[in-house]
Amino acid sequence: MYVPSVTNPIGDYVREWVPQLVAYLPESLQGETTCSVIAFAINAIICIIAVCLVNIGSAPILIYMERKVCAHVQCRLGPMRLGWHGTIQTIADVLKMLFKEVYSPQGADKKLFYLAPLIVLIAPFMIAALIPFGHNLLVANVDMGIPLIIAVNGFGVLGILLGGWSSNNKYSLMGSLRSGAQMISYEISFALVLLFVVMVSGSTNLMEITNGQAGTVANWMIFKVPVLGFLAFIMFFIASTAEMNRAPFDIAEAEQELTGGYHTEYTGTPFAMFYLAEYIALVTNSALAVTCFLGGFHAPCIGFESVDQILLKVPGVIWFFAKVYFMIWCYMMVRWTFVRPRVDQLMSFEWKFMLPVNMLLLVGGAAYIALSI
Amino acid sequence: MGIINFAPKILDPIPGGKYVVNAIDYVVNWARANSIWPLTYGTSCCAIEMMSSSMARYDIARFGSEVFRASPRQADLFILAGTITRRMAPAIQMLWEQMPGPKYVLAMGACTISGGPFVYDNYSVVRGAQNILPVDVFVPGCPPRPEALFHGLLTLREKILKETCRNPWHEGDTQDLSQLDRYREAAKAWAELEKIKDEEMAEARAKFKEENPDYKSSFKPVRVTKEAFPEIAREHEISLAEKSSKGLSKADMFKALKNKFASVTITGVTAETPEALAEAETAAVAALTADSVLEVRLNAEDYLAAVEFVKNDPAFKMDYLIDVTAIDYPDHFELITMLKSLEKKHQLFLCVPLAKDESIAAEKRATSILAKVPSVSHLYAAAEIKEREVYDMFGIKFEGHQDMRRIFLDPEFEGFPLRKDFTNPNMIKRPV
Amino acid sequence: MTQENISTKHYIKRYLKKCITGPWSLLCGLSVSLKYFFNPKKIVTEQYPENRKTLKMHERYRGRLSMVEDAEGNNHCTACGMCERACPNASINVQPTKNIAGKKVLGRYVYHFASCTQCGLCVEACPFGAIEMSTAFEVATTDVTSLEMILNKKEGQG
Amino acid sequence: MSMTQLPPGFKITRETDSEEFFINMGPQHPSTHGALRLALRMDGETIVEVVPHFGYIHRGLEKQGESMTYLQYIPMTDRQDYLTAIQNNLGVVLAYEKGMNIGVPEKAEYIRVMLSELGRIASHLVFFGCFGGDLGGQTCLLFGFKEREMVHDILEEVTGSRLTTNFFRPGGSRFDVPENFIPRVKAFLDHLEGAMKDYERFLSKNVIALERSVGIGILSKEDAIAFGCSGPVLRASGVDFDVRRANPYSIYDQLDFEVPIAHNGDCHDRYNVRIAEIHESMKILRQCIEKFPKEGPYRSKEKPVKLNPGRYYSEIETAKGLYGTYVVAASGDKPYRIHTRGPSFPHIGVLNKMCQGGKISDLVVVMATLDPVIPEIDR
Repeated sequence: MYVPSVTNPIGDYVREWVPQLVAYLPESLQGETTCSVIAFAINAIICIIAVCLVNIGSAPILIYMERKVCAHVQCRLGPMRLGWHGTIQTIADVLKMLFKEVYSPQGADKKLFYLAPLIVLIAPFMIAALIPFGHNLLVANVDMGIPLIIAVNGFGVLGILLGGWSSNNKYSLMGSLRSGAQMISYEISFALVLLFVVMVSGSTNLMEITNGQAGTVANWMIFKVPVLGFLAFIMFFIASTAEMNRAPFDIAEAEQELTGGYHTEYTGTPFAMFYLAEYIALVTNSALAVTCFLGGFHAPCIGFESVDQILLKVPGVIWFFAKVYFMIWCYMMVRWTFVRPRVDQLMSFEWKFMLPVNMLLLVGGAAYIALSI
Repeated sequence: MGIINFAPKILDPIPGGKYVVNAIDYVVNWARANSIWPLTYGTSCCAIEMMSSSMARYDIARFGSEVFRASPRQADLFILAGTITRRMAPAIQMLWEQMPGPKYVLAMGACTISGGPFVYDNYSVVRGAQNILPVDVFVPGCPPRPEALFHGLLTLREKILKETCRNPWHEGDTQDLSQLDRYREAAKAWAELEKIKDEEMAEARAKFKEENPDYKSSFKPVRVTKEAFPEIAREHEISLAEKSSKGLSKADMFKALKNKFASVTITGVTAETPEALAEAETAAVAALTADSVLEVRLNAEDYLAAVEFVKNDPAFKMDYLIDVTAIDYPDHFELITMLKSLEKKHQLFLCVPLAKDESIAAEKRATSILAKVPSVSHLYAAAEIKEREVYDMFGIKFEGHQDMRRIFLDPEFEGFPLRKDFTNPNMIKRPV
Repeated sequence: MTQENISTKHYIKRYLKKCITGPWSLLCGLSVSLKYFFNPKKIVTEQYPENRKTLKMHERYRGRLSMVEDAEGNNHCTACGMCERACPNASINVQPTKNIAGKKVLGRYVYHFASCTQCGLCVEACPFGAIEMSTAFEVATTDVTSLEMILNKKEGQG
Repeated sequence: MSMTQLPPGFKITRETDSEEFFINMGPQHPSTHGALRLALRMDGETIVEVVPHFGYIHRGLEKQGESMTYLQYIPMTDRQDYLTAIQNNLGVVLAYEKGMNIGVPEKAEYIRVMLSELGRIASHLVFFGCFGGDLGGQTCLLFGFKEREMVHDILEEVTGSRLTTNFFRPGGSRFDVPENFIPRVKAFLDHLEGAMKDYERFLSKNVIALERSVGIGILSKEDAIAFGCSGPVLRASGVDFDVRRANPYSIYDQLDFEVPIAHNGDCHDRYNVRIAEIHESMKILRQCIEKFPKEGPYRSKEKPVKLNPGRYYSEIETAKGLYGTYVVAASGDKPYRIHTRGPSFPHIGVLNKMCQGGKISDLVVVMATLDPVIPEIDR
């Protein structure tokens, strides 16, 4: 019987220990299959916990970070009074939201109304499972990594559409329709940029893509392909911002126009889930950007032996998260600087600018490969 | 309100459960008290101070309250910033009902506490938010400083920290203060006290008078010396107006209008004979100072033609309508149409006396339309909303107006507020 | 909005121009926000409950109304009622009484803080300088009845 | 919904009715700038017709004014256009002075002009903030308010209140300016100069802001005049009309300033005109600082609180536009009728014309550039 296995040191460790534990079981149950099933189950639980920890754990940190970054851009201080410099402010927010009254508006489709925030959460969680956080820290080493990400990413829009439609509110509906149109359009650019990465690195496996960028900074995708790499990175940045519904592309929420878009009618915990999903998507998209363009967990070696020696001593996972948080900071700076385009302008930007440029990128990438061989 | 409120029921029978309940209380209250998300709501001046408090200088984010939610479903605190009018009150109640509990209301500014500047002689303002919502914290001021608002937030925080699972948050009660007249209440209370005091003191006073028959108070109130200021004539303003006046002079304007429309006169000028009248009018126009505006009076029949004339006449070219308003006199209305020429910089006010319709019965007069006048909204687009305002406030109907509806008040509102005979059960007369 | 009628050449020219000026303008904006982000000196926030000690209102600041009193608590009010008449919305009740000599003096000076607009017309009107606008601003309360204040501690002199 | 029976106010009748729906914007909505309700008739994202519903903050000020003394009405004007309350004070005081027939000493005139211009700067900074904020850039909102706080600091020191100033009196002002007024204004101007440079770099050339505002909400010259628009809205449509220039009051005739004009009448022009006006106000303030008389009375001798019977009209240019006060004085110390012509009212009247055929996002931008203050409309 085939049982999928999780390949990382912790997985091996579990596999080693499971036969010893199984020995205590009655004879009739012992055997190869039992061992591998139990080992898989334990590994799976560990993986789920790890993904949840990374995702849900990072959300309060990100919310705090966002509030501080925006405050400092705007010449103010941000949360200050709860904990040192307001560090535990977001914990209070989350707790409060959990204890709020939950109800659905009159005329809402209740099942879908409560299902929507759950659906929104699925996509970022699934992507997180595919990201290699370190040399051995990877939940699922899938060969078809990039296509899977492209496929899963579409899930988010379903949740938003359902949430907006089931709320029985015109503002919500408009918000969700805008968001649907926007995400489906930008999916194309998103996929094309990732295709460029796949083309240049020659693999759809995220681990292999990362390993292809080993070495110095010059080997990172963003610098590996002169100019085109950087351009692709910018394209990815724009497309992923739109995918995440983040400002300046937050026309789905557009507080000034639609008071809150698709989540106008959500209270308490369901609203917290939308909020959470937004920030988890931020982590996963940044992680994807880091994996595809910024060398993943590789240290930013610069070619000098002495410096590189020190840099390499730091574990890869720390480099990875350092890069992820740098990316997140970039997303935040953009969010608090730019104003929001109109819905039709956003569409024409995608179809008239992003798409042609991405096509050219692919052509350029092909030319680069042809020349370099 | 949520599972937390069942905690005492389940945990209390268990030994030591009380401590768990207390711990839960502590955590929940800590979270609620420190994460207060206000609703984006504001109607007038206080809203600007509320905005200021969330801006860089004062930064409400320090309290974790910068998350102003535009949707009531995600808000915890309703900062009532600005006057609440009778027309707005249902909307406010609805907003409050849409907020999920536990929710709190902070009344910011004098208007929401008591009606503020609009307590007396007012027909449209709700006297205090307590009439429609249960209010938790009051922040007096007009408008309160951002710091005062923060003090209100801290006061609210104290209040939240006192909640427990056993005595959880519940919707408070509203109070009917709509007819509360603080001044008269206080005066009445004092008058009663005074009566008692008079009786008690009568003896002592008589005794005192006997003992000190020629008592003179040693107390001399010291008047504050006020700075002396020179008397200044209005020269500068008048010379300024003279210098800047271009276009037609007042006399020319009057002459041209008089030639065209026979009914044109100047307000207050009367004479026996037409010749004397003309002379008196010319004198009155000449007597107008440069900083005043020529206001000619003409009959309602000539009104539309006159407006058309001054708009199209190349010498006048009154292309800009400043305003349309009216005045209510005991026996007639006066409709004032203020016109201006942007090019020639001269102004002209047309004053049309409108006789009140006498055929309407006395008891119905206050609530019915008493006069009619042709509309000028086809000449000046601006007149459309201005005439609606006059209709709403005075009950003067404009014939030929496309959309003659009330503009500021509900369609069901009875009476026309700016008439002198207007009465409303919600009005309290000014006591002083 | 109106449909534009422009030639293809012009359209492409404008498109390319936008491709260059657009990102540049965005970078300009970003440079401003980066400048503010990395410059903590630009922060202007005043931390209210922490800065209570140093927070001083301006001399003319109109907080709530208060009585000018000397060390013994005597006021200068003669119960003339000028402030009452000057008040735009009758927020002041000057309630006179008779003292033992039968002379009219101030009994109670009731101030309805709930409706006061802090315009300062009463202070302007007072001929004896008996009242002033204090600089108190921490006035929030959960009890609305506490907003009806009696300002004078003692009866007026006479 | 059946289109045969349209809700009140809608005028356009159409035969096809399948795609249209109605949306209520307000009375509590983040971008209606207060308690204004806009009933929108939409065709998808496109606006077919806008009907504004006023009166949600109608407080009966004019009725109340009839039972107040002239002096008591001055604080009431603070509550109309609360963004530049100080200018409203000036408007009503100018009308009173006509009726009382008193003049104003020179120093008082300078105080008036300087405080009014500070008020104008504060109001336009709020506009800058709200414009950016309504476009989705929250940071602009905070930038605008940051400098505005400084203006209000100065105003508070001079008048005693941040918003509701109640400062001008017939014949002068309530107080003299404090000693450090001039240095403070000077310091503020120096600071604002640098800050405005940053802010303009932040938003003025931003390609997204340009896309959102250029060619949006066009108001033609003819419409602007016909609908009675004034102030920056009128000037952005190419009409050179500014009360300070056309019909000067106070000492505006002695000051050298330009009236910024734009010709397209779109949202970006209105933005540009207002930003240019901030610079002009700074220019005026600098001139005033130079010419400011150190000595002299700040008000003229107090006159009886009555107006001579008659009708008096004064108009000034506030930050929003033409602010007229019409006082009908009878005997006694209370006006028989007092009427205010606020600049925002006609601006909302023209909203429908500007938004038809635009998107709902355009409506938000148009509202931001009209910069209305709702309590001034409803009074």
